[in-house]
Order: sequence, then structure tokens, then C-alpha cells
Amino acid sequence: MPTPFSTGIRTEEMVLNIGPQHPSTHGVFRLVVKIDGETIKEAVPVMGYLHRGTEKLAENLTYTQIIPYTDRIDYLSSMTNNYVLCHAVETLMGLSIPEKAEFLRVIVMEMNRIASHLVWWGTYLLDIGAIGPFLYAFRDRETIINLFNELSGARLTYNYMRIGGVKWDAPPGWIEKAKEFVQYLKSELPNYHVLVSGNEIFQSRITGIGTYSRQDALDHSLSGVMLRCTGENWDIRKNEPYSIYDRFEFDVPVATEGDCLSRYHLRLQEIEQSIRILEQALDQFPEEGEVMGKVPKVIRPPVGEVYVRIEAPRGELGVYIASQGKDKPWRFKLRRPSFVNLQILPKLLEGVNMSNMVAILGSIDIVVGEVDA
Amino acid sequence: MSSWLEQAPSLTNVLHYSLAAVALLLVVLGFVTYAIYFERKVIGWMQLRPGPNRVGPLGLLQTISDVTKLLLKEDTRPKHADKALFTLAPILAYSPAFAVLAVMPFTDTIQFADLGVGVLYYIALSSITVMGVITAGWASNNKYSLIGGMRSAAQMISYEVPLVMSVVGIILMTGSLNLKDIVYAQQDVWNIVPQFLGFIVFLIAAQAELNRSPFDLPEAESELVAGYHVEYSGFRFAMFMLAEYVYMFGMGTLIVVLFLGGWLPIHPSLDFIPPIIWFIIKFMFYVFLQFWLRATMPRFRADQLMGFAWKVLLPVALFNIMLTAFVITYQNGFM
Amino acid sequence: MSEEKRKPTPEEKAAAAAVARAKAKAAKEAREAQANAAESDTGEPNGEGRADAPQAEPPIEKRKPTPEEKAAAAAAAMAKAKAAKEAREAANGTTSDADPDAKAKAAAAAKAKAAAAAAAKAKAAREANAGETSDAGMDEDAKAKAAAAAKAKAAAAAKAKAAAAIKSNTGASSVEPTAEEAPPSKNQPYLDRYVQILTERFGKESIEDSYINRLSKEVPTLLIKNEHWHGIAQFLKEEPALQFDYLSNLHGVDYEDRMEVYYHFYSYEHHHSLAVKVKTTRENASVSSVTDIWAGADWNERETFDLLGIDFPGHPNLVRIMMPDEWIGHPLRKDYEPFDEGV
Amino acid sequence: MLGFAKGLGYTLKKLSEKKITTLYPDVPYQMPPRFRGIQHFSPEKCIVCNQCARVCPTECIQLTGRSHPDPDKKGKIIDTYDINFEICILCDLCTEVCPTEAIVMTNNFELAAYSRDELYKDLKWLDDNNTNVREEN
Repeated sequence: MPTPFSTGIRTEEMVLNIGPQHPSTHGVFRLVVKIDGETIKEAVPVMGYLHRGTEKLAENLTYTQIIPYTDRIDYLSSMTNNYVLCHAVETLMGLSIPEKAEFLRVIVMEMNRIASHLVWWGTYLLDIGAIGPFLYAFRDRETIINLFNELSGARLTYNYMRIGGVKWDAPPGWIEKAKEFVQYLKSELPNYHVLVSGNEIFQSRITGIGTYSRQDALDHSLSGVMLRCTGENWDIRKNEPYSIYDRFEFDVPVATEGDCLSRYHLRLQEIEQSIRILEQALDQFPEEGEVMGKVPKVIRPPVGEVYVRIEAPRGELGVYIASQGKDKPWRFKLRRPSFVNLQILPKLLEGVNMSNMVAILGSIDIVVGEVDA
Repeated sequence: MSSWLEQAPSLTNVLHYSLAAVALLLVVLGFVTYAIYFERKVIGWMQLRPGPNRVGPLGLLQTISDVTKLLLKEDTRPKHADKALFTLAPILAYSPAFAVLAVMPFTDTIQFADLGVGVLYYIALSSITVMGVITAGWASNNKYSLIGGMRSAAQMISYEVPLVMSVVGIILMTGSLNLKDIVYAQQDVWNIVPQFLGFIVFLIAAQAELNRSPFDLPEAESELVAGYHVEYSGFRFAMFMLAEYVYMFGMGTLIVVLFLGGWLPIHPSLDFIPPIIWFIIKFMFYVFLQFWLRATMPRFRADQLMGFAWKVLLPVALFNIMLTAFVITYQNGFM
Repeated sequence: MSEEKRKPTPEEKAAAAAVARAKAKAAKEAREAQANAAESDTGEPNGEGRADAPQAEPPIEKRKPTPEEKAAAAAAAMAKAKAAKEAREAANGTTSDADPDAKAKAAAAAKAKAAAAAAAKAKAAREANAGETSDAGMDEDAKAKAAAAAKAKAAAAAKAKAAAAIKSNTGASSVEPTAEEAPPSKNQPYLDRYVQILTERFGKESIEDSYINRLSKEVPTLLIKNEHWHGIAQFLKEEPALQFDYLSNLHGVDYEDRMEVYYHFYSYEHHHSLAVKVKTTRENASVSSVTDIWAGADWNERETFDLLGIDFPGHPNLVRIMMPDEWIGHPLRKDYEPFDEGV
Repeated sequence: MLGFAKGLGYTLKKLSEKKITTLYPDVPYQMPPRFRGIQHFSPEKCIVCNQCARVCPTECIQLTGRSHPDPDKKGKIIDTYDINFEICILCDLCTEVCPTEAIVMTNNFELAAYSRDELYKDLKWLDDNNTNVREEN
């Protein structure tokens, strides 16, 4: 006699469209998944909904005009984007940057890294189902944003850096406020662990999912935390120092598990390291000095091409500029870490449960503006 | 109140009874309105923001305006939805949640029906809610709601087992299924003390039964957008909301009755406080716990959720039954 | 804006800076100015500089506020952050090594200033900017400069050339042609090795060109023949001596007469990097896919196909990624016209 | 097993803490002095050098000038000056290049309107937008 389960109940695979409007895709990103029950058989990311053609636009803009556009690529870490463009042009032209400007750049970039990781932390937990942390993260990020607002006059799209320096010097008292904030965050950060990291539900939820090996990571050109969670000790700030990062002492947090939990911890540890850098940078901040180097009125880099890469919060952010000696780039290409890191997603999602999907997608830390450029 | 039930049915009698039911409904609606308000307030405070504060003084009218909005909204139905079931589902979800309140003894006088099998009645009726949920999920003809409905069914059925099991200990101790008897049996010590294990299991299973954090998977907005009621709007959606909160009301009442001594004071010397106040205080504490958990907890994962029910809660509940049985037999001198 | 703030550059730093390192053009120009002062009237270099290098305005402006007492002030202004940084570095503890080193360099620079070290200087300055490298790098720099100076000695001192130096320093002219004059880059040995390994295996004709891209942090750059590309790519990853296991970037460039695909590789095994360019025609733009070698090339190739219309034979799923599937044309092509203006 | 209990403790502690949100529409939000709000334009300062229109990355500035009405004076005066706030990204580049500070930023940032057409601001509107003008440009 056949058991009830062998009577051939027909099941079929279902194609589920996740996005482009979905709470946990962090923007207009779409994922077409084929599911069998709640198990994902295949996942196909579809993107381009936020494609604004920055690279095309940039070809018709002068280098200075591109800077506000870079703000909008990865809108959670505009400072880093500002920097990578300026750094590329400065490398191409062989410009030197005043010391004070370098300090300001490092300070704002590290603050932005913290702000970006805080947003990630909050939204990731929102994905996981905890609504509280989001607000706490935004409370602390708000302080950074206010500091940036005072410094650059904008809360999100800073347009702060210029080729050859930065636009504004720190206003009076700003450094002190920044120091205060750094001390505050240092004391607040353990609470993050109390609130979330220690929670058993949270731990069991993301331990051992979304796992991949170092070889996978390298093959898929992953960078940043996505690479470091597999045991590769690599941080461009440390290994190919740009700006004045070689003057500061900091560690590169590395994990070997390669799962979501390790990425979670790495990002929080990165905040700690950024705090370390900030402490040193703020202490050594030169009171005197200029913030803008001597640059030609019209930025006209020599004929040639340049590719620079820096460590953005999401990974390796690169800029390629092909110059024909004009004031506008011939070709402007951004190597966007979110875009590249996302490539491993279909592989990670294969065969996992639906409810792990958001945990895995969230742990990649994408910004759709950056994915789509 | 229950004496009415024994009278011969007359027009006045039926009218009275209906009026009482309407009164309870209003109380429940009032509770739901302000439970939602306080939920938003408490979570707001915990998240360092003031919560609703714009409609009415202190935002007290916020939920009322929300409900008004829901009622005035256009009643939409997806084109390919199953019309009959789509309409039926909210009712199916709501009515049992309200019906279970009939047996709830709020105090020794305020109770609608003093059933001998009160606990069974509650458990039996509350299981119907899952039908509403799964019907809604299926009838919407939406993949998200289908997944949400299936998850919900799996979850509610799974957790019902430990939920019932955890009550068995109390029934053994009391020797009755009548809720009033259970409360009276707690004169000396509340059941939470001897039945602590059962209380924990019940609390967790109740959380899952209610689809509330950290077990709010069926409506996990970050995965399933809104789960089984994703296609519902306007009044039908309000019904689901209502069902959820009324069910919470029912579960709160049950947990107070079963484990926290119902309307009994914490110590006989505090007798001067009216029983209904005692009841409300205990009840509030449970409701606050809901909000508190929601402000703190991340969500479980579907597979872990099921594993937790069958591999952890059920054995613990069974162990609790065995333990209680042994203790009782020992006390009665059979061993 | 910050002009006023610029002047009070710490005076005490000036002296220290001038001594500390002549690497920055600062020292060179300071000395030059001295020499000029001795020779003839002080205004000359300014006027000449302006005439020769219209692009070089800012440096000249900077020179203006340094009238008679040039040496120190000019050095301070020019050495800018760089010098200050070095001063700090020296103060930090490397003082003992740094001082003689610095003096030697200063001397070298002094000699060099009289010479046609224009290109070398430009390059050295750039190296300093780009590199900001470890001490080893600095030493190499120093050596490079010494070499440059030695070479320069042979040449006759000429003001015109000094002006040229300024010009190239400000980046107004292309530096690449003058690169041969420059001392070999620190990455030259790497490049030589890559070329050697590749030619041994694939023959000379597989590599069209190879050079150090001095503008791009001196990355060794290879121009690979299109038809050899896939084999070489495989080899680049698998050959134990190369092991470029990481594809950092991949994109195409439309140069109007040709298309180029640019790859940037990095080896986490050996910690060296390589840029590869593969040319293709515009009409039948096609470069074989490397997705089978580096999975990370997948979307990058799709993007390149989408925006530039370069075909990647061997790619498993070469469809548009950014633009809608029914889009007509490839937006990043230089001759792209939007098909429908209304959209 | 105490992990989540600690978390509960943290949220409970926050229950009575000072709220950090601001009552935005009731209490105006004070922006710092450097804030890049809607531009203020003073026509008398403008020399119609066109630099702002040229530097604008989104080409949202349109202006026309005419020769100075006083024949003794050289140069031009501004005739029309429009900024399209539908596409203006308030990037600050126009105020940065302006040699006479004819166009400067203000601290005002509220631009919401019911119609897109209202977002085209002309010379008069920009001239009247003269509150909270930024001092440092």
C-alpha cells in the first residue's frame, strides 16, 4: 500500500520576482528566483533600474563637474567617491596635495566609512527583522552627517573634495566636535554588540549561511569585507597606501569563516579601526596650512590613462580615466565594488532557503546607486 | 451574567446578551486601538523618538484616524483572486479570535460563558484562525501571500502542539479544564511558579501563534513584503489587523488566567484593589512584553523556527507534563 | 580662497624642509632662483616661465610673493605638504638616516638644477606624489635622482630647459615621450619578467607593446594581440610565476579608430599587478571572453558589451545588463545617437 | 543564553532616555552656516560673465544679459536669470566660480511645490530669496 507521500503529489517550481520594489533589495534592484517550496533553485539578478549613465555623462563634463556626480554613485559614502576621482586626476597630473587637505580627506573618508557601515548595520538588521538597531544606527550616523553638513554644507552629497585639495577648511571647533563624536562612538559601540551581536536568535540565523571560499572570492573579484571574510588579509589602505594612510596605525580585521556572521563582525570591527585612524588623524591634525594645492585653473591632465583603486566601505573602488589632454575625460570608468561583489550572489543563493536570501543579499552590502551607476 | 444563559430565551434576554457582546466588542476595539497606539509609542520611545504625536493630544487619535482611513479606502480585490474565499478569509480569521473571548474570566463576575471545557474551547477555536490565514494566502493569487500563508499554517500548527502540551501541566494540577477553577486553584501560589517550564514554553509558543516578533515570519516584510495579507487593503486589511490584536488580547487573557493568577492579587493583603485592576495590570505587562520584544528581537529563520518547535519546545513541554505528573502522584502518596 | 592661509606656512618648517629633502621641486627651484639671483636680475625666470608655459600660472603666482629673501620662503612655499611631511617623518625617528641622505639628495638636486634633467625631475616628482611609498621606495627615489643628476651633469645648463621642467611638472605636456630619458621604474623588472615569460611561451608576436604606465602609479602594461588573448589570459592566471588570480577591473574604451579592452590584474599570491590592453576594431569589436578564467569578468563583460558593443565570444550569457533589453545602440560609443529622442 | 536578555535590557534602558528626533515642521531645522540651500542672486552684482552657466554640471542655469544702459559704462548687465530647480543639484559650483558673489547660497532649503513649473525660479524670485544668505562663499 502506498504511503500518502508516494501518491505523486505534483509540485512545481515557481518563479518569484523579488523587486524592483521590495523592502530588502535596498533600492530598485530585482532578483528573479526560481523556488521549489521555499528553496531557491536559481537566482538571476536583474539591474539597471537606477542606471543614470554616469560614465557617459562624465565624458561631457569637466573633471571638476564630475565630482558632484560621484556623490551620487554610492550615496552612502560620497566622500570616498569624491576622493577616488580626485585621486585619479591628481595621479594623472602628478599634483601634490597640501598636508592639511590630506588630513581632512582621511578624516572625512573614515567618518564616511563609519557612517556607511552604520547604515549597513541598521538596514541589515532590518532585513533580519529587528527594527530597533536601525534607529540607533541612524542616531549615530546623524552626528556624522551633521558634522559633514557643517564642513561641506550638505548632508549627503558633499561635493567636498576638489582636484588638488578640499573645498573648505574645517570650521572653528569642528575638530573638537569630531573628537567628541569619536569618543562617544567608542563608548557606544559595545552597546551594539549587547543589543545585537549577543542575541542568540541573530547568531543562529546568520551563522554558516552565504559561505564561500577564498578561491571563490578571488575568482569573483570580490573585495573589501567580502574578501577579508575568507581569510585574505588585504586592505588597500594598508597594502597600497594612498593619501596619508601609511602614517596611521590600524589593523585589518580578517575572518576565515566566509559566512554572513563573519562579514557582520568584520564591518563592526572596521568601525573600530576607523575610530583608531580618526583618533590619530584628529590628534595630528595640523592647525596651520592650506587646504587647496596649486592647481591650474583649467584641469587638463596629460594624454594617457590612469587606474587607481582605493578601499571604499564596500570594497575596492577604482577609477579609470583615459585622457586625451582635454579638460574632459575621454573615458571615465568606475570600478564599483557593489556591482562586482554582487556577482557572487547567484552562486550563494543556489539551494538556500528563501528566508536566508535577504540575510545573504544584505551581507553583501550593496548600494543600488553604485550597482547601476 | 452566565445566569442569563439558563433563562428561557426571550426577546429582552437575547437583546441583553447581544448588548453585552457589543459592549465587549467595543472594549476589545478600544483595546486594539490603544494597543496599536501604545505599541507605536513604546517602540518609538525605545527607539529614542516620540512616536505618534500629531493627531489629537499626544497623538491619542492617531489609530482612530488610521482606522477611519482604512474604512474609507476603496475596497480593492485582485482581478484573478478567488472572490468568495478572498472575502471570507478576513472573517474566518477574525471571528474565532473574538469568539474565544466568550470563555475568558476577566474577574470572577465578568465572564460570558463559564464552560467546563474552557481551555479546550479556546484551543479549538483559535486554531480556526489559521484557516483564515491560509485562505487569504491562497485566495489572493499572489506568490508572496501564498508563501506567507503556507509559512503561517506550518508555524501555527506546529506551535499549537507545544502550546497545548504546556497547558497540560496546569490541567493536571488543577484537575479541571474550567478556566475559573484554574484561577481559583492559584489562590496560594500562581501557576507561573510550579509550572515555570510550562510558562516559558507557553510564552514562546504563544508568540509564534500570534505571529509576533521574533516569530513574525508569515508577514516578514523584508522577505515576503507583508505575507498573507499583501493583497488586502481597506476594511479587509483592517479585519486582519483586528484579528491579530484581538488574538493578542485573547492570548494575553489566557496567559494571565493560566499562569498569573487571573484577577487574584499578588498578595491577599492587596485585596482592596479591585480584581479587574489586577487583571488589567497583569494583562498590560504581557502586552508590554510584546512591544518590548518587537523593539529588540530579530526574526527567526523559517527552518530554525520549525526545528525549534519540534525539537526543543515539544520535548520540553512533554518533560514538563511528566514532571508534573510525577510530582502530583508523589504528593498524593501513590509512590 | 585659501591664498591668505597659504602664506603663513610655518617659517620654521621652511628651513627644515629645504634641508630635509630636495625631492620636491621646491628645493630645486629655490636653488635655481639663487643661482639666477647671482647671475642676473631676479625678474627673469618669472617672465620666462610665463612665456614658455602658459599653463604654469599657479606656480608662478606662487613665486611672486617671494621677492628677495627667496631661498627660505620659496622653499617653504614650494615644498608644501610634501616637505612638511618629510620633516615630520624625519622628526619621527628616522632622523639619523634621513639627514645624510637628504643632504646627498640636496646636493644631487643642486647639480641637477643646472642641467636638462627636466623629464627626470618631472618623473621623480610624480613618482613621489604617486608613490608616497615605503622607505625602500624613497631610497630608490633617491638613487633615481642621483642618477638623474649625474646624467644631467653632462648636459649644459640651460634656462629654457628649466622652464620646460616647470612646464612638464605642471602636467601641461605629455610626459610619455620623455619617458625614455627617465630612469627605469621600480616596476621595470616586473614588466621585463612578464614579457620574458610570455614571449617564451607565446612568441614575440603575441605582445604588441609593453611599457610602464607612469601616469598610473607605474603599473606594468601589456598590449596583447587580440587573437592570443584567451591563451595568454589562461596562462596569466595559471603560470606559477605570474598567478594573476584577481581581476580588478575590466572595461572597454572607444578610441574612435579602435576599441580597447582594459584589464587590471592583481596577484594576491605574489602581490604584483598588471594592466593588459587588447585592441579590436570598431566595426567587429570582439575580444574573447575570460569569464571561464575569472568568474568576476562576467558582469563586467556584459556591461562592456551593453555600453560599448564589444562582443565577448565565449561568454555564457552576453546580454544587456544596464540598459533595457530592447535598447538600440551602445551608449558609450563615441558616435552613439539616442534612437528615440522622446524617451 | 543571556544574549537576548541583555538586548532587552538595552532597549528598556532607552525607554526613558531623551528623545533625539526634532519636531521638524514645527521647529525649523537650523542648518549650519555653510549649508548649501537655494541660491540667492543679486542682479546688481552680476557682470554677466556666464561662468556659472558654464560650470553648472546639469546646465540648469540660463541667463541673458544686455549691454549697460549707461553708454559711458562698459560691460553688461543681467537681463534674465533662471535656475531650473528640477535639475539643480545644489552642488555649489556656481557660487564657487562667481567672481562677484552675485550668486550665493542661502540656508533655505524648502522647495516643495505642487507643480513642476513652479520649480523654475526666475531672477526676481532668486533676488527676493535673500534671507539666511550664506556669508562664506
